[in-house]
Amino acid sequence: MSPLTYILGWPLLGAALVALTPRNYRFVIRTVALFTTLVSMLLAVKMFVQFQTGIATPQFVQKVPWVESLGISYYVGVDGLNVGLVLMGAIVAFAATCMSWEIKTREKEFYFLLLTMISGILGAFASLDIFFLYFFHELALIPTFIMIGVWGRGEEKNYATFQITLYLTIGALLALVGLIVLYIQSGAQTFDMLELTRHIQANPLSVNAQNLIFPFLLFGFGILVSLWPFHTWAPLGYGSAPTPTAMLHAGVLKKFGLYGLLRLAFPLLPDAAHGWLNIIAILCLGNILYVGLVAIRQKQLHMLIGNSSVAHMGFIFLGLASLNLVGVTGAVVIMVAHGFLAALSFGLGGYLFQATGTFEMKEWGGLMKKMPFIGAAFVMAAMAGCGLPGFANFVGEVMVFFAAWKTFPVATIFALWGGLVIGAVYMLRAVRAVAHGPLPGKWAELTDAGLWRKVPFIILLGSLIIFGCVPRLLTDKIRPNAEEIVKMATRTAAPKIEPVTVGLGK
Amino acid sequence: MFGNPETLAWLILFLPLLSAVGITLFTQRQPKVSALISIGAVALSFVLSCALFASLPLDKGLHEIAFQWLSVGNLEVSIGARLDGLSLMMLLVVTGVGGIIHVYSYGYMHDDASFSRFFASMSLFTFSMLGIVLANNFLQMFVFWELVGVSSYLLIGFWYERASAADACKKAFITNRLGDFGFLLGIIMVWAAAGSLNFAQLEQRFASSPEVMGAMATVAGLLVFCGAMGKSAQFPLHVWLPDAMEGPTPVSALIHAATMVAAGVYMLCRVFFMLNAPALEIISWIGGFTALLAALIAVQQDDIKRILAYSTLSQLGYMIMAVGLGGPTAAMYHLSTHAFFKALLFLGAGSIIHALHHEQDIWKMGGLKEKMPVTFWTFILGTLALAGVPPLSGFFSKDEILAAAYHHNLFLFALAVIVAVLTTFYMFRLVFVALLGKARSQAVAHAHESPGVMKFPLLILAVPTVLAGFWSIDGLFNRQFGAETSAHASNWISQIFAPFNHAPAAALAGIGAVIFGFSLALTCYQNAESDPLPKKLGFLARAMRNRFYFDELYAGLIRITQEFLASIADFLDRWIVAGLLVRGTHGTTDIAGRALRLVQTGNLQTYAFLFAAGVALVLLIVLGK
Amino acid sequence: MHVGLEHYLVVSALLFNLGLLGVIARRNLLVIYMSLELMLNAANLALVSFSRFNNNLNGQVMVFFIITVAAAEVAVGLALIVALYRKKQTAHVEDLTTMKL
Amino acid sequence: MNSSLILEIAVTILALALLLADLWTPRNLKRYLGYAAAAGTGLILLGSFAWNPDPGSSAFDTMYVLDPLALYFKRFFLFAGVAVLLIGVEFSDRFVTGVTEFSVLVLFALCGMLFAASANDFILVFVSLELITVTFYVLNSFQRTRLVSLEAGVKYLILGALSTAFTVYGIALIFGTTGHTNFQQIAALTGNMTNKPVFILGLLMVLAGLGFKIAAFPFQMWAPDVYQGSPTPATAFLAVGSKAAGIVLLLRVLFIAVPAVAVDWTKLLMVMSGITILYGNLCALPQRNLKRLLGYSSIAQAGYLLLGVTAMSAAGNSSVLFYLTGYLFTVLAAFMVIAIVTRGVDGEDVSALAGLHQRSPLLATALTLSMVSLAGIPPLAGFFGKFLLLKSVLERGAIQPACYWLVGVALVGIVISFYYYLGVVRAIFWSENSGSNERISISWPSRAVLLVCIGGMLYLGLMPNRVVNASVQAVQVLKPTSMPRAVVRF
Repeated sequence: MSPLTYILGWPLLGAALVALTPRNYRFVIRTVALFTTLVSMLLAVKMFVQFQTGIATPQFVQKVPWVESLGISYYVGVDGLNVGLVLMGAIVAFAATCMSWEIKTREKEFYFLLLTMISGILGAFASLDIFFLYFFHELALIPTFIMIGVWGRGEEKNYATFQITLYLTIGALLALVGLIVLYIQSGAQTFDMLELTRHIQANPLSVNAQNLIFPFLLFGFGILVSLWPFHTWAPLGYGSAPTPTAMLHAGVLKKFGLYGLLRLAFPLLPDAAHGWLNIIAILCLGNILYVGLVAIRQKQLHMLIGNSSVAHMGFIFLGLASLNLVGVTGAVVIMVAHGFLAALSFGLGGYLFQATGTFEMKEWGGLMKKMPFIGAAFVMAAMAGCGLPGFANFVGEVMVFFAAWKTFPVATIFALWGGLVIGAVYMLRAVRAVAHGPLPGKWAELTDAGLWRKVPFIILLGSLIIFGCVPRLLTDKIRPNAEEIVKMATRTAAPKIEPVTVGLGK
Repeated sequence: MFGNPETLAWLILFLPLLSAVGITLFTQRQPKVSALISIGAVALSFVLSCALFASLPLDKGLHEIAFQWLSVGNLEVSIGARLDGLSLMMLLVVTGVGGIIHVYSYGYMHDDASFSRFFASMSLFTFSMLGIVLANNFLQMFVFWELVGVSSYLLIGFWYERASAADACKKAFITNRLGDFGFLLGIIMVWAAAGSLNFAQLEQRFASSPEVMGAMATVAGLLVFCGAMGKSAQFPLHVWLPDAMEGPTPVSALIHAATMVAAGVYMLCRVFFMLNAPALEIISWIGGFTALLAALIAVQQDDIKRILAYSTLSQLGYMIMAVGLGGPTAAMYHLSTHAFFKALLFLGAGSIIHALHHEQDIWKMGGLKEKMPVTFWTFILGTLALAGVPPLSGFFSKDEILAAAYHHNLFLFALAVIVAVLTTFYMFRLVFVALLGKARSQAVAHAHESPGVMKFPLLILAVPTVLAGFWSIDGLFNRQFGAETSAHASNWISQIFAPFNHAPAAALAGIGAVIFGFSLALTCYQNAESDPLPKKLGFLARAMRNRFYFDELYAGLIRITQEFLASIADFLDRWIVAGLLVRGTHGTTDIAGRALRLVQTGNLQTYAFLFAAGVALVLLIVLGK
Repeated sequence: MHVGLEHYLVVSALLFNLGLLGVIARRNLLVIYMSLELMLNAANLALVSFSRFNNNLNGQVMVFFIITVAAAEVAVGLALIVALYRKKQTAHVEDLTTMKL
Repeated sequence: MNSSLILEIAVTILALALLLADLWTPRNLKRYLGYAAAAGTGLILLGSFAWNPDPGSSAFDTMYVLDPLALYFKRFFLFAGVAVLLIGVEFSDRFVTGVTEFSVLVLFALCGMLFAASANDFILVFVSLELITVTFYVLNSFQRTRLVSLEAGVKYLILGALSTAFTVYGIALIFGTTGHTNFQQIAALTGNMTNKPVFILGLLMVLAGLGFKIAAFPFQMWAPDVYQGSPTPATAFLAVGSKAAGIVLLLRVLFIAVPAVAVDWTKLLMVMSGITILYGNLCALPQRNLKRLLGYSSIAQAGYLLLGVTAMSAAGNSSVLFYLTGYLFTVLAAFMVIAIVTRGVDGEDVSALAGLHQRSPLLATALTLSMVSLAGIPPLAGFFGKFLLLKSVLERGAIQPACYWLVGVALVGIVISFYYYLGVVRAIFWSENSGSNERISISWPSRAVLLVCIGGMLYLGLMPNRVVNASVQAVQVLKPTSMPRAVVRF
């Protein structure tokens, strides 16, 4: 049994236990949830530590045939690309479970959905089988909708639920179609990523086939990652979502799309990908600049954070589009870093909402006075958000900038502007409005977070700073696989023109 | 083990960090302990710097130590320490002046609620500044550059409850970010073209093939200069510095006089090798212009700290101009001396403000000579040094700049002289109004000399203010920049006259400027009740007082560009995409459903008919083709 | 004149369409039901004529099945319609529209 | 008389035995006869697993064949029969008279379905269809005191008869043009029949009849009304049994009788399936009545099933079988829950579900899972079924790019369906509870059915391997291989 199976199995077990516990045993339910996620977090840390750096082949693998006739198998394992993501997912999962104290109604259902979502997320990133990649993602996606719809907040809750469901379902289904067509066209008769990759390297897809598949994957996954202009679901959705859900989705699940693009779209469809690089570069500017500007205008904190998290996706896209070792590595680093950051900022936003019952920034001010810890954490989150050195985001972003310069100089200039200036503007506005300035009288009785409430924030901040100060923890692990990906993606394949025969039935 | 430079350098760098972390995590509740930790850390690193300075034979190559921080493909970044005259001298200045200011703030801030937070931020700042000083590659410099930015953000916003302070720190950070935008872009260009970030390697590349940057050379140089523009508050990014005076006075002394603002100049000297002629030309002009602009504004300010702030600006302009004129030696020389006397002046101002219970308007002071003699005399010394009166340190350093200007560009030389006049004028305006004359407010009546912990720093700083001219700092830098060591006579008598020997015009001009400026100030402000200039100069005076309306201008610019675009984007998101498209889809689907349902009339004959119609339709589809 | 397969088919087609018309046009359930029987018998006629002209008895067999089934259908159907009439005192289709949309 | 008819005979005997037993059973014990019927059918089901006939065996000189496909569907129908009979018992207190007759009728319909499963001749197609249809006339109107039930019965009567008329006439034309009614013999000829309009016309009329059974556009009008009005068990049987019967006959006719024509009809089938999906889902969107909602949803599901048929491939057919199996458990669970929940209340408005999760966790779970499965969400049967269907159509897309558009339509349908399916889930858990709050008691047989259905959904979703293999092996008798091997043409 691979540790990964345990990592994603514990939350599932927790979900089962919660389902069996009577609904009025609140304490038991909470304890079960916290315990299971804690265990899976510790296991993930252990795995990350034991991970052997410098090897491209997946580690901790486990493979169980599932449907032989279609070549589907339960296949988990981590290599440089997803080891960080799994770790990040497990940590954020625990933090999110800690933040779930804010849920007061129907805890049983909530924790059941939360744990299901968590194991779905971890499974999605641990899977090396395309079918299960999708399967787990879907498993995590649906609880998100329900949680937003039921425990969500704000007057636009219903619309937000509708919108996020619409976008994400469409995105997921497009991606699914793309993946199935990829499977069919490859003729490999397997959903095993590595085998599929090997098979396609041996006999590449025809350019036409690639051009057919790539848009499905790009836009399918793109919608999931709130690629501009398919981004409007994100800020409102996160704003309306209960804090733990927002943390998990914005932090972890959202990276699924990028992971898919990086893992499958670029390396397996190189020729098609090259045609799209420029468009991606332009779209990612849409994220960085346009959404950044939108973030500047926001009057409510959750909308600001949501938009900023959308803006950050742009850097990752830019890194992927630059398609060179530095850029891809940087992109993966940002994926991990932004996971912590998004969870952190949504967690803080949720905390402030719980404390004050509003998201209107003009209502706040000088909260630093009353809650020094939360205030400090908020300032740090904001600084990390505008790419301050010492936090993991900086490493990734700077790598992306360096990498993108050679391929897209102009885009890089704009991206720099967006990252260094626009980012700073809205983040500092938030700080100015929330933590600084005179303290309104009505918040006189606010109190700072107690020790237990601090735990999730400390964990997340710690992870951000550790990876920010010792980036090699990540980059050295990522490099070998990033090299592979880049090699495949930049391979100028001599595409075979003679048609691929497709077996209708076997 | 303390013998080898490695450990020393690392200790010097990381001691302040340790103290910052320690204070934040453990001694929040014990302010005194925090203060001692912080002061101890910076003092220790000062001592170690001296040891390092003594132990390293500077004329034998450069010492560089580093460990790899990030290494992916051809992007290799290390955190290292480059030990040469430049960095070592700067180390001494930062830790020395910084240490003194730490001690001073122990007195100045003693009754503040968040004492610990203050010292934590100070330590963090020291750490970041040392990082810049020791940086051996561009990215490390950028990293600590940013950290300096954020620690100054924290310190300016130390009294964050005050809206003005909160706005000031925001403004400072964002303005710096504008500069950093260019800086990082420049770094990326250099890396892309020259393929390395390490200063030593780059220096060799540039030496071996001057055309390595190709067409981008000037652009890259100027972009890198943007960083300096931001940190050293050069026009047009100068607006943040005066507002930064919202921070506690020691902070103003440390960050906005002695060290941080000098980082820009330091950086330019560090990368001097990559600046080509056109770039230098522009740099020198910007420096000169800033110097003049700031000096003019300083003439009409009433807030004692703002006056000093603008004088800092104009002195920085001097240094930048010096770099532009190809005289990094002069720049660094002036930087060092300026660090001493400007820190002295700020601390003096701080002690006055402290005594007058945070009164900063010079027209509400006066008659402090008897009340606080130590402060008064040290302040006078600082003023003289700033004005450049021989044989004080300021005279020599300023003279080197004037000399450089005289040799390269007469117009800038004239400009520099004018600035020198103005400098003397506003400084003595300050002295006459604030210190001399009779008391102008109640506060002055029961003002008294500051406690020892604030007095001694003034006295200590007074020493280098006076004597730094005789320590041949410039010689050190000359060796660094491989320029010919200007003839240095052994005894101090001849050293005084050294300037007159190698650039008489400059020296005389400098002295003339001092005399002229002083006499002007004397005529205008000796026991003046109110400022005579507004009547004399009219609009010009108002423009000066209002800082030539730069803030208003920028506010307007931002409104019509960024804010405008932002509102458009927001509108599109809120109404077109979210509103029209998404809600539209929702609506149409729903309506389609309700409309389609109407077919289900419940009348079975309708159904029967539709059944037959269906058959016909199918028939059409199949046989139709 | 000689009467061929076509004639029979045309007749059966006419019957079928008449029946269909009745189903669609008439309002009374019983009449509609009779029209349906008409359609079935149109089929019967077609089958018989086909087997007669193809000399193939399967058609005849089929016809027997149809007649039997039709009988059963009529039995059930009439019972149903009567039950409905008892309940609602009407046998008109436009009265049967409580379930719609 | 050979042994291949043993299941049909067993079911008939069971039915007759029940009729006899009913004479001597006192009124208050009659519901136990329902249990007996279920038990008997259950035994037959188990027996069918024990019994494995030789694949080629047939009866009535190849009018009736017993191939793996037939066996697959016979077991399918038998399971459906057991569940429906138990739903019927749950429901029996709402019948004025004739609890036993209801079970017996169900058994007769079941018998018809069993015949339909192995029909290999248009005569048997007609007879089995009629057996099903005529019994359903009675089943649908069985609550003869409720007007809606009668109305449903009458509508089904008229429209069913109409469709029969078309089928019969179609068969007549086919017989006339080919001179045969046996599938193999017709298949032997169809090579040169494809361009005969009369033959095609006849085939289309048969198609109309089958389309009526599976409620596919444009023959779907009856479904919502009849589903809503009929007694819940009858609706369940209609949704599962008669739809499946239609599907199996469609498969047999298309791929055994007239494979050549089938290929020409891909476009037609695509249009039908696409519009069916949209129609069903769009109409279901504003629907509040549960059974009517399921009526529309069953239309949509028919569309999805047709997707598999349009694939014209073994993969497609097997995915149809798999999907149908998942659909079986899903729908039966749903109707069982509805039958129990609406026991007290009149009408089946969604609001009746309010607070269900407190009144009975089992019912809540069952209905939630069935809705989630219908929506095609992992880890349940519906997800994997839809996955297989889409996959098969996309494979077809390699030769017929139009399939991509069809898939697009299907995706739109799936997205729309999320709203009303999850809406039901919402009603179960999160609508404020207006109605009664007392716990619902469930008899252990119903409980067993629910558990089996839940188990089935999860089993098909979590370890589909065996069923997939079974369906693949079952559809081998169908001959989509008679088409040219496809080639990518971009």
